[in-house]
Amino acid sequence: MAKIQGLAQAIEDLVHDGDCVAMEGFTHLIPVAAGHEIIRQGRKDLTLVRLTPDIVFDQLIGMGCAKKLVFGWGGNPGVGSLHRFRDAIETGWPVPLEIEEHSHAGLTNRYVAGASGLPFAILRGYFGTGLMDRTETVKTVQCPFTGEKLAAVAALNPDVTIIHAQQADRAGNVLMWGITGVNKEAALAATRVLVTVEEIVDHFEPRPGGVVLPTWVIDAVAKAPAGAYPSYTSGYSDRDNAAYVAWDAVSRDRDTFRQWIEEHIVQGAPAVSS
Amino acid sequence: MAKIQGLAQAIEDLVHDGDCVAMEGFTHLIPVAAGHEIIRQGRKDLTLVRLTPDIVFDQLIGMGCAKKLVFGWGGNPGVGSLHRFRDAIETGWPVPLEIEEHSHAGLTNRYVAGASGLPFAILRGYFGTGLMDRTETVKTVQCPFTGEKLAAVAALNPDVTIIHAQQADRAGNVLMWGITGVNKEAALAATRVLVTVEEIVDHFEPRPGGVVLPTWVIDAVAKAPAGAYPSYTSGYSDRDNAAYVAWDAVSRDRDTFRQWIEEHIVQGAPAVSS
Amino acid sequence: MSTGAARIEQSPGYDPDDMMIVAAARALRGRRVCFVGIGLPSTAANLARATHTPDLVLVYESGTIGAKPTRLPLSIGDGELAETADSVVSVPEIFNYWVQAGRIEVGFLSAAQMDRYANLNSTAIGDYDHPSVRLPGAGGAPEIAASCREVIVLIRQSHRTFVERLDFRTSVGFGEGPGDRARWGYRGAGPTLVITDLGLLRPDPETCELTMTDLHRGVDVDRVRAATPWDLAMAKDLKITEPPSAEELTRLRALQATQDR
Amino acid sequence: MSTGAARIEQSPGYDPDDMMIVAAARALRGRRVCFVGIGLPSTAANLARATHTPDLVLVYESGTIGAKPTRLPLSIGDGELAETADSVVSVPEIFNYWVQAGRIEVGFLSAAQMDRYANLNSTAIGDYDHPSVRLPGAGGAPEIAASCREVIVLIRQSHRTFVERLDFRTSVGFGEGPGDRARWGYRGAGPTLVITDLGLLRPDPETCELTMTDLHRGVDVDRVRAATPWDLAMAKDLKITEPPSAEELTRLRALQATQDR
Repeated sequence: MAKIQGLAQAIEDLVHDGDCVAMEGFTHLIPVAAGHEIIRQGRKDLTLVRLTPDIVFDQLIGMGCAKKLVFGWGGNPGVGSLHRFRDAIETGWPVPLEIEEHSHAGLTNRYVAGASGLPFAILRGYFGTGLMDRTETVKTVQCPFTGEKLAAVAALNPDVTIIHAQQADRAGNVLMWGITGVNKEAALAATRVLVTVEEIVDHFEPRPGGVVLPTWVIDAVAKAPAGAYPSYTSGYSDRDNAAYVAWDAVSRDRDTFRQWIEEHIVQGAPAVSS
Repeated sequence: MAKIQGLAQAIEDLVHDGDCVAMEGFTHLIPVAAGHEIIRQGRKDLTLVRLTPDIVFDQLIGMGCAKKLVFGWGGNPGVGSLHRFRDAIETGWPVPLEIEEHSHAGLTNRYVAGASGLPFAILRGYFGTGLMDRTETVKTVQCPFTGEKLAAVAALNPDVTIIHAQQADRAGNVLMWGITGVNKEAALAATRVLVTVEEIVDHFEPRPGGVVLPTWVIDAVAKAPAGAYPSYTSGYSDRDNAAYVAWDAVSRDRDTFRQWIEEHIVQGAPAVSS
Repeated sequence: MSTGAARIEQSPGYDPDDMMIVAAARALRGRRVCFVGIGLPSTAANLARATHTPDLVLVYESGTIGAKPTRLPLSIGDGELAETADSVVSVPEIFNYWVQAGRIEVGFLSAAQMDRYANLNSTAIGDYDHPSVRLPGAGGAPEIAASCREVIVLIRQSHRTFVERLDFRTSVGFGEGPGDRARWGYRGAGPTLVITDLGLLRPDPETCELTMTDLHRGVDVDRVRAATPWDLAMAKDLKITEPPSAEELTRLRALQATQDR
Repeated sequence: MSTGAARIEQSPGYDPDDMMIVAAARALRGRRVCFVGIGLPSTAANLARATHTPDLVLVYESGTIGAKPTRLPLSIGDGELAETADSVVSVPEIFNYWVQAGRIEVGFLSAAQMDRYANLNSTAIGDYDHPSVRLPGAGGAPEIAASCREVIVLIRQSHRTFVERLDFRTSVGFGEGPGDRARWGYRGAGPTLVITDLGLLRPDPETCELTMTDLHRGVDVDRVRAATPWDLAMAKDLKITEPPSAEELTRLRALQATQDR
């Protein structure tokens, strides 16, 4: 059953140095506030996982929280590069960053296998690409019926998955709607689950497209209004596109970046970028 | 793009002697009216597929439409045996019935593989059961990462899948809600898809739990109000439990059964059993 | 069928089915998540909700998670379940994400035949290709047996149901004994409790063979032995089941009455 | 960025990006289902909807099927897409049931590098372990390349982008030539059209090597050869692309204006 906690306490309880931490959110419901709390608490040696690492991952990487990144596409969506991500890979600053990269379908199916209690999943993909040789969690299986060869990806079971959602009720059940991406699978694959929510309500209204995660598969719920900012939360807030554009300039320079983090995240000023 | 057709025409166009025909509906949205039309049109040598064959499958089997049944659990839910199903397996009446049986999870994953364009799916199951030796679409694969052995089931791609749903719009998009079981997967796995619906509407209202199948994966939509009777269609009609109970007596005796079919299905009297 | 009326004449006010249901409901005390089929298991799980474990999460194979039915459902896909559930998911999701992943604490099974290792037959009596009785088949049983963290079997105890050798093994208990479940890759503990009309059986921790641990009130060892074709292991400290309490029976009758609505 | 204002000074009223978008939109005429990324593909697909193919079904990787955006989305997961879609499904479902199963007729790809068999690199420039430029990576590209029934590549033509040898092969065109796609088990036809700022290329039916089949108006063969590091195959009946029509440009400007809202 989910505990309803403060975000700082929840991160302290659930995220430890060295953990494998998935923070999902496919362009929507991105757990930015939780990422900032991880930076504030100075976690180290994390293996960070996300299909589409964007600004908050750039921040975590730039602050040296991660020793490894498991990902599919790392960019500032609609803007360009992630400069801290690039700096870490290209020059090892501030700490070397090991990478394990997948196609989106491959990493998605790693979560699916993890959520399903299976050791692997199969897909048509990877053959002919350079990813096959670079990624140890991709291998080959043969269909026992047709003899065809298919790609196999190893199950991914993060130590902790963090997602953002619109609402929790007082029992700790969680409701999200809109684009929910791979949030359910990432949560069900994990050993521990933290959900940040915009709001805690007495009762859920049934919603078209609503996805409910029951409290008994969640460890902690923490209220984090605007917790996906500068991304959006359908029904609560819009994407601040200017903040994405502004991040490009902030993140290009190491000192500007550190100063921004100090000011907006460490000092606890509101984590808004413009 | 789905044609909106009369049910008789749709069955004539899409269901041919010898076809593999999946008719799904997990205790809800069962395409009974479509099954009756198949009986009226006298289809033969069908391979019928369903997780939970119930009364309408008993009727199809008893009328000799099927040469083979692929299934998971064949019974009159909440009542007892399917007597025509039993008679066909135990004595070969009216024609011998080949069976291929699975666990629900196994047959479900055959559809999932079919819908995913994969030749097989994997699951934890079958080992230790007698099903493994009796079912050729179950084999073993080894995990290339852990060495574990898992069950593999062959993809199922029916020639045609028939499902029942609440609504279609005039473009042939389909909306269902409530318990949708394996309907989406069965439809997406098939070469051809027929959906019977309670109602054709101008526009869908967004529904909590609503599942939309777009028109471009459907071949035909046919209006069949109360088309799941005596089962239920959430939002339209309740289950007629008395009809399930009554079926037990009707189906025990071959002559009574044939007379009932003649009267209620062949002669086109409303297909109600009590 | 007006069960209440028929049963009230029976001394002491309950019949063997009632005892089985009440014993099953008691076994759910304090449990969190339970996978439910129609019939006795559904009644037992809802009785547990109505008595000591109101927050018990009921998961039905049709995809309804956290169903809170106000009447006993007619089928595992009863509309009442969907309407009262926390979440309704697809059947692939139920099996892959919820059952197989080991999220279900207790699953119920029943069968036509059971052997001493709690392996079950719900497929056929007689030869598979020419059965004397063709049963409904596996359904969700193999996965419940494989992956629920524990399984409770509800079965009447007689020479018809308790057999030396199954005609067909539809779902597994402990196979041929220790180690089989691990070899198959099954993560659930298997049948930790068998509830019959005569008493309760549990697997021996060493041999996995079913051992009679409790007798229902009024049942003696001779009757149990007579109902069992093999030399049934008996616990040294054989307990007596508490008969259904007045409250349990009242709640049970109220539940059963909802089915006649 | 006010694209309209900057471009209007350019004779003849459109720039190479406009030409690429218009050519891509034209290639969607009469198509049914298209998988769309952000940037030129999204603009092209929405231009096709706004002109000749209003019923074109747009599928975005975020799970939105049949999105009908009234403004150009800012990301593939823009709320506008979810709100206007026929159906919003999970990312696992998009990849497994919709892309991999071959339900998408046309998918768009872009890349930093392309070779003569239309294999693409969007991973890294330079050595993989010590790249001079680390690019975003694969994302959905490998599956689009593998399983969409056809792929259209949008890429500028220069010695930087057209390369003899990719630094990394992120997604496949035709591998090393005929037979490779079949050997990998990929069911899509691969890149049937490459749209550049200079013209159109299509794979040779025999060799799979990209062949220049159309030049944009004002581009000559020498310019194309100079932009391509290998001895580029040229179609015998080289065609000239029709420049964007007034209507196409008007609709395109109207679409682009929605992004400034």
